[in-house]
Amino acid sequence: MSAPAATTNNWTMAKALNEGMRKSMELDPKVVIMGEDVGKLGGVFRITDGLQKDFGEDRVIDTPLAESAIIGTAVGLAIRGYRPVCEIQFDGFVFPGFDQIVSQVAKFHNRSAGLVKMPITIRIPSGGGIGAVEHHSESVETYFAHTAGLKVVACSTPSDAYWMIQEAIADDDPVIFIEPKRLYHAARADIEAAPTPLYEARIVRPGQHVTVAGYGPTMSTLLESAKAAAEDGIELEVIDLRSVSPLDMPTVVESVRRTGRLIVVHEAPQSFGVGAEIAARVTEQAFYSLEAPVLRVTGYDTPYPPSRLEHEWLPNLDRVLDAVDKIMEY
Amino acid sequence: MSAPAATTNNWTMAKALNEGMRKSMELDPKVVIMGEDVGKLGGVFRITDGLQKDFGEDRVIDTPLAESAIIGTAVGLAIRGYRPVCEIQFDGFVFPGFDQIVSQVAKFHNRSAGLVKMPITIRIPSGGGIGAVEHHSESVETYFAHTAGLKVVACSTPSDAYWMIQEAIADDDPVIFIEPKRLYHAARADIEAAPTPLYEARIVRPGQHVTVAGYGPTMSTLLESAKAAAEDGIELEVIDLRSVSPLDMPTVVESVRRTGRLIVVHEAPQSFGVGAEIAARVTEQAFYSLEAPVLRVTGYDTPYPPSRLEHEWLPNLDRVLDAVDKIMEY
Amino acid sequence: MSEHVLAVHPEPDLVQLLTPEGQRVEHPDYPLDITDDEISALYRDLVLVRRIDTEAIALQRQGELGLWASLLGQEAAQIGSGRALKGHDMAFPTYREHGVAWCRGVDPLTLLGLFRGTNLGGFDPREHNFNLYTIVIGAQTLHAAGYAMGVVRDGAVGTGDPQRDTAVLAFFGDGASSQGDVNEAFVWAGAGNLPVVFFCQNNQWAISEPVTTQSRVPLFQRASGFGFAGVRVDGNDVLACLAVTRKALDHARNAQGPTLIEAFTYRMNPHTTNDDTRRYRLGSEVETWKLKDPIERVRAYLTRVAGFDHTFFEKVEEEAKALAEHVRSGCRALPDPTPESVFDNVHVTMSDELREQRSEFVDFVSEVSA
Amino acid sequence: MSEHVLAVHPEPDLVQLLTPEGQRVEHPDYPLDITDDEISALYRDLVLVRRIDTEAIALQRQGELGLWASLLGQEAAQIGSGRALKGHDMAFPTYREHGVAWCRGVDPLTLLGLFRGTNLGGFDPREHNFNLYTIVIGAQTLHAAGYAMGVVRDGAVGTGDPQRDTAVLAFFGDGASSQGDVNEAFVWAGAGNLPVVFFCQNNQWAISEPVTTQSRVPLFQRASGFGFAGVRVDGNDVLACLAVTRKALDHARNAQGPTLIEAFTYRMNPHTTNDDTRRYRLGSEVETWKLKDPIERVRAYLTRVAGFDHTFFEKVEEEAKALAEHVRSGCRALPDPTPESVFDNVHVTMSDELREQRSEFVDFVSEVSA
Ligand SMILES: Cc1ncc(C[n+]2csc(CCOP(=O)(O)OP(=O)(O)O)c2C)c(N)n1
Ligand SMILES: Cc1ncc(C[n+]2csc(CCOP(=O)(O)OP(=O)(O)O)c2C)c(N)n1
Ligand SMILES: [Mg+2]
Ligand SMILES: [Mg+2]
Repeated sequence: MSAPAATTNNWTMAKALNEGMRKSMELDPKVVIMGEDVGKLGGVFRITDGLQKDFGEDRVIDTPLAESAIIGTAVGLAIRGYRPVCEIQFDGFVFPGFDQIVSQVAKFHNRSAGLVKMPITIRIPSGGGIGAVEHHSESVETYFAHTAGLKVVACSTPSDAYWMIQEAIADDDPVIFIEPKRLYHAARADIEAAPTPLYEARIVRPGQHVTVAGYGPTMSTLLESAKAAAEDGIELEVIDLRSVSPLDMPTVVESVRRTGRLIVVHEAPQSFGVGAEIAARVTEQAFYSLEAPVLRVTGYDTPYPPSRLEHEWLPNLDRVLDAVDKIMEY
Repeated sequence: MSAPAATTNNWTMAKALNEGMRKSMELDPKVVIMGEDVGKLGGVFRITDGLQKDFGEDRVIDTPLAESAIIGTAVGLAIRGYRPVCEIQFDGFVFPGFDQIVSQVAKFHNRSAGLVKMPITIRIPSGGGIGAVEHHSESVETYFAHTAGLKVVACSTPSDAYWMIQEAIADDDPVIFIEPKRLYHAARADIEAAPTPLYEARIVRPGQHVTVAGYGPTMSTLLESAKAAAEDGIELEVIDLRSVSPLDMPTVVESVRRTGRLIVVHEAPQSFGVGAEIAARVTEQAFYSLEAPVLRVTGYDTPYPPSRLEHEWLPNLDRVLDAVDKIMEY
Repeated sequence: MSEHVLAVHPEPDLVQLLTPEGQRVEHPDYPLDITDDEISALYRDLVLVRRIDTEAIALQRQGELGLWASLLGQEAAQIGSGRALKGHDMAFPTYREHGVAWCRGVDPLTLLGLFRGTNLGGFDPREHNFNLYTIVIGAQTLHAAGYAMGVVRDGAVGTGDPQRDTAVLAFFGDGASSQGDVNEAFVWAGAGNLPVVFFCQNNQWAISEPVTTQSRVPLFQRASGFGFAGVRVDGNDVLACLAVTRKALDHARNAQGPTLIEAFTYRMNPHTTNDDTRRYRLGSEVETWKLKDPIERVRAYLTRVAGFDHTFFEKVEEEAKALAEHVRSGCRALPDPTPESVFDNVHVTMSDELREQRSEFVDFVSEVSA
Repeated sequence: MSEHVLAVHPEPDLVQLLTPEGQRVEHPDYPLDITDDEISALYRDLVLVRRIDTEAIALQRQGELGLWASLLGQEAAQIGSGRALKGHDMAFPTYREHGVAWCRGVDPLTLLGLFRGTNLGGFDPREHNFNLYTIVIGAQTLHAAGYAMGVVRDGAVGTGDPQRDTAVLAFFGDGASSQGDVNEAFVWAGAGNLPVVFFCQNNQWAISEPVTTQSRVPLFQRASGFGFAGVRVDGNDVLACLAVTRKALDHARNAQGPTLIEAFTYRMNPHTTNDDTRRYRLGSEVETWKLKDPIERVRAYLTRVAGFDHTFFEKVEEEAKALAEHVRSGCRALPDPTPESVFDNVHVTMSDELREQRSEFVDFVSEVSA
């Protein structure tokens, strides 16, 4: 991994991801990018823009249209010593590749008694809020977090995007890389000079009353909520989990020990979601510190709604503040 | 649905499932069974034994070998007015059909604004403990429970098996039907005269000190544990959840209000599993009643181990009793 | 036989019955018995569905639709195949078969909800025997195979009764041909001798990927290895598409099994309104295909050969205008769904836990908006 | 050319070089340059792998293995194809390719852990260029295609350097031919002109389902629609399997693309030791295939034509006995894994949370056993 040149500040997340992958490709000739439309088009979100031009069709591969094969051939490439980065075009289209991910990618290292590595990164533009049609706004992280052998991370800022994609690619384990698509072009930011370790959470705003934890697409909502709550005198401590699996529980638990209250926020449906796991662990690890049960502000247990309703359905400022009110009443 | 003849008592679970499906097929000519080897062979576990002989190859269909197509064609059959019962040969082989399940089966009714029903039952012989090779001992219920639009149930006794399979097939919604394969031939039992409603939990042993909740394959372990604990003067209240999604929380919460303590047990890996969801909900709904955090006794966050190690890995009597000790110490 | 047919067929591997210049040609395997009036009706279809498409694109630009997948260039493939269907046949579209929907009698407004974001489809596939649009590439081909299994089990093939014998038509694209699901559908159809016709619109592109990314051999050849016939048809020739699909559907209805039809056509517009073709294809390619326009050749035939005059074309133009107005105003009038409707139809029977989420949500929405 | 070859080929659609009666025949497309000594080496392979299989079945009956998937009847397909590989080629087996493993130099004991339940494979595929057994039907064909992509990217095809040019051999069964993954592997191989040979052992059965459940046409025909050649070979003829696979692998190494080989053979035993064939197939079918035994014909050739005498056969028998003893005692001596090893190799870098689970588990196990 390496830091960006001084001139490379003020990037969008899209640009940061692109530059991060470029660095990875420069540093390691075994890194190959593959997926649908990743070549000339640069991906439907242009995240791989220009990479085929610069690294050639052998390293940035427009594949035929089949996700199982995109993942399955990545496994074969990994056995041959490559380090594939697979792009899944949209969250909802990862499922045809699900078998290869959970039964092969996740398990191969273990099945080979640790003799073969699966340094595969699976990038998934994820989540809602962009007014898309069905299957284009899903939050699929929980499926992978529940699968032993995979790691699951989500970036929420350009700087994290830049560093995390490089760390994920450099990781010898398979990483599901969740990219919050609605933040791709949301805001420009400077790139930090060095990365935060990939599997560590980060307190992005300190506060003493309620801990609020999220990742990826919901982080901007959490920061807004913290500002709004502060006006009412309630200080939210906002944690960007960054890694969904493994979870950085020490950071979360330490915070909850101080605040006594935790709200977890994600877009995926509530039931059997990431919030449940965090609630279970925090309750176990900080039982006597909790002033209130862990609350969850999440997608509902319905299919992702038609886009005209997505803003009501998604965790939004109002819903987070409502949960803050509720948790303060305990 | 209908009750078995008086002579049909003392059945194994395998027999009960077979007789249940037979009843469903007799009552509704639209019920068709499909899967790999379900015909002449009667399935690798013989659960469909004799059904093709009696109902014909048109209604008990040996399909080509592809799970995505087994599910995908079931969707088409459902649109045409059929009520398909799909057998997945082993838990680990449901994943090639995952896309059709989560993106089509689960969503079709919703996408059609409620105009088309998807009365599909997907039977999955599940869980470990039979000394099998890899991919034959997985617990996949959480993936489906996290998917809106699906219902997930698990039987643990011959009587439930007999009734629940009929109720699942009769349900107009898609049901993932988890069959604990190691109980298929474990014990014979009488069939009750009438069913317990499909989505209700059942207190299978009352007790006042600790509530222990499980489903499917772990129920026999829980009952054993309750017996053993009773010898030490600790009375476990054992709940068979029966339905994983929806969860019958009123039954669980009512019990926990009395006992103040809950242990959830399942074979699936712990993280992001069913135990997490129950812990989160119980903590939210019975916060002030809890004397201790909800504890989980589950599979570990590893791939299912080679069979020589499965008995240590699986939730077993010792592990449950250990958790009982632990929870009583709070 | 049609009234004006030339004797020679120009390209034996590509079934063509009407040249780009508007000349009727014959193909030995696909005689088409059609009157000029019937051809004029197809012309009307072509023009009207193109107009629906044009309006939808405009509505997308105006922000009334979130997205649109244009059928421009593929009208003949869709009208030809769509008009080959009988009412009781069943069609399984992708997200681009607006022309087929038209043939099935589906009001174009019914299609707009998905693209406007007011619903996820929201109609009953059995009303017009036209399935919901399917976005997950290839998934619908298995639904078609399954539906065809149902048809067989209902005894609705090979009876000789034209009111009863039923065929299924499954649409997919050149890109989709690579998906496991599509090939599994071929396995099922071939092994089960199912009454299903696979209609692949090879429009040369899957978003930015040319068809050569998917296959180095023509797609229609895929069928033979699964045990059924494949045929390539000029997808810009509505008569050829009609004749070839009709024959294949008849085959299916007669219990003679599946067929794969590759309609060789071209996606004249970007993949969707989100796409930018300049990154991956040359304008000159589009220009070449313009010369093969599916409407122009019918118009040429009707004018030069069949002697239709301006009154006919003006009448169609009037109709198109009215239809455009229907689409425009109808789209704007499409009601927004109520927030709480997201909880409807998750299941046939709503669970208590979802009912709770719903009531919390309803309280919350009314609180916020109060 | 071999020393004793008949001129006429009996069945043009099925490549055969050695009849069930032990007569050498020629096939115009597959000349095989082989000495009788080389044939005798193949005989030895066939006998030895059958003995491994016999022993493993016995070990399963004795409770030493949880399961075994017998290769009985498929020895020629596996030895023929396995011996066609060069050391630096790569093979991707299913769960039944014990004969191929043998050809790759894999100690049979290495294969037993999976079936004994002491590991999940547990070897390095690169050690003998033989992948881990893959149980999920068809999955390995995509791994093979991906590996072949790597070979191409490494510049290890079409160089003309025999030490460098590399081919990949992917095994699968007749049942597997229906899986999406296998067909996607065909798409990738065809579109990418990959150096991969697909070797389908059509042993007529997928557990209880006859091959006709999967396809109504011969499986080797599947290839042409994906843009490469398919060939059917007598899977009980080790010479034909060798010749056909050798040619296909050469083709692949020379950057001439993939081939699908259908080895027409028969699964003489139940699917696995768990299976009961009486429910679905006739003993007479098995009897018919016994007449085509892959070993008998080589023995007949060696005895009647090549003049090998009992000393040779006895020597092979001795070797087989020694091997059997190796398998028997080696299997019993396979160490049980330590409980805590379930936490090893979940990841390359163990996470803290897993480390915690591990230490709890270790404490627990020692507590219980204390
Ligand atoms: C399983 C899946 N993967 C990816 C996509 C994204 N996607 C939408 S359309 C498309 C290209 C489809 O090409 P083709 O099948 O030729 O149909 P066309 O759009 O040309 O009509 C892709 C990759 C999807 N919808 N589903
Ligand atoms: C995806 C998947 N589905 C189902 C199975 C269960 N299963 C194991 S072997 C087998 C039959 C395979 O038949 P075939 O491909 O002909 O290989 P053979 O066993 O005859 O060598 C089945 C259905 C599996 N292993 N993987
Ligand atoms: Mg296309
Ligand atoms: Mg077989």
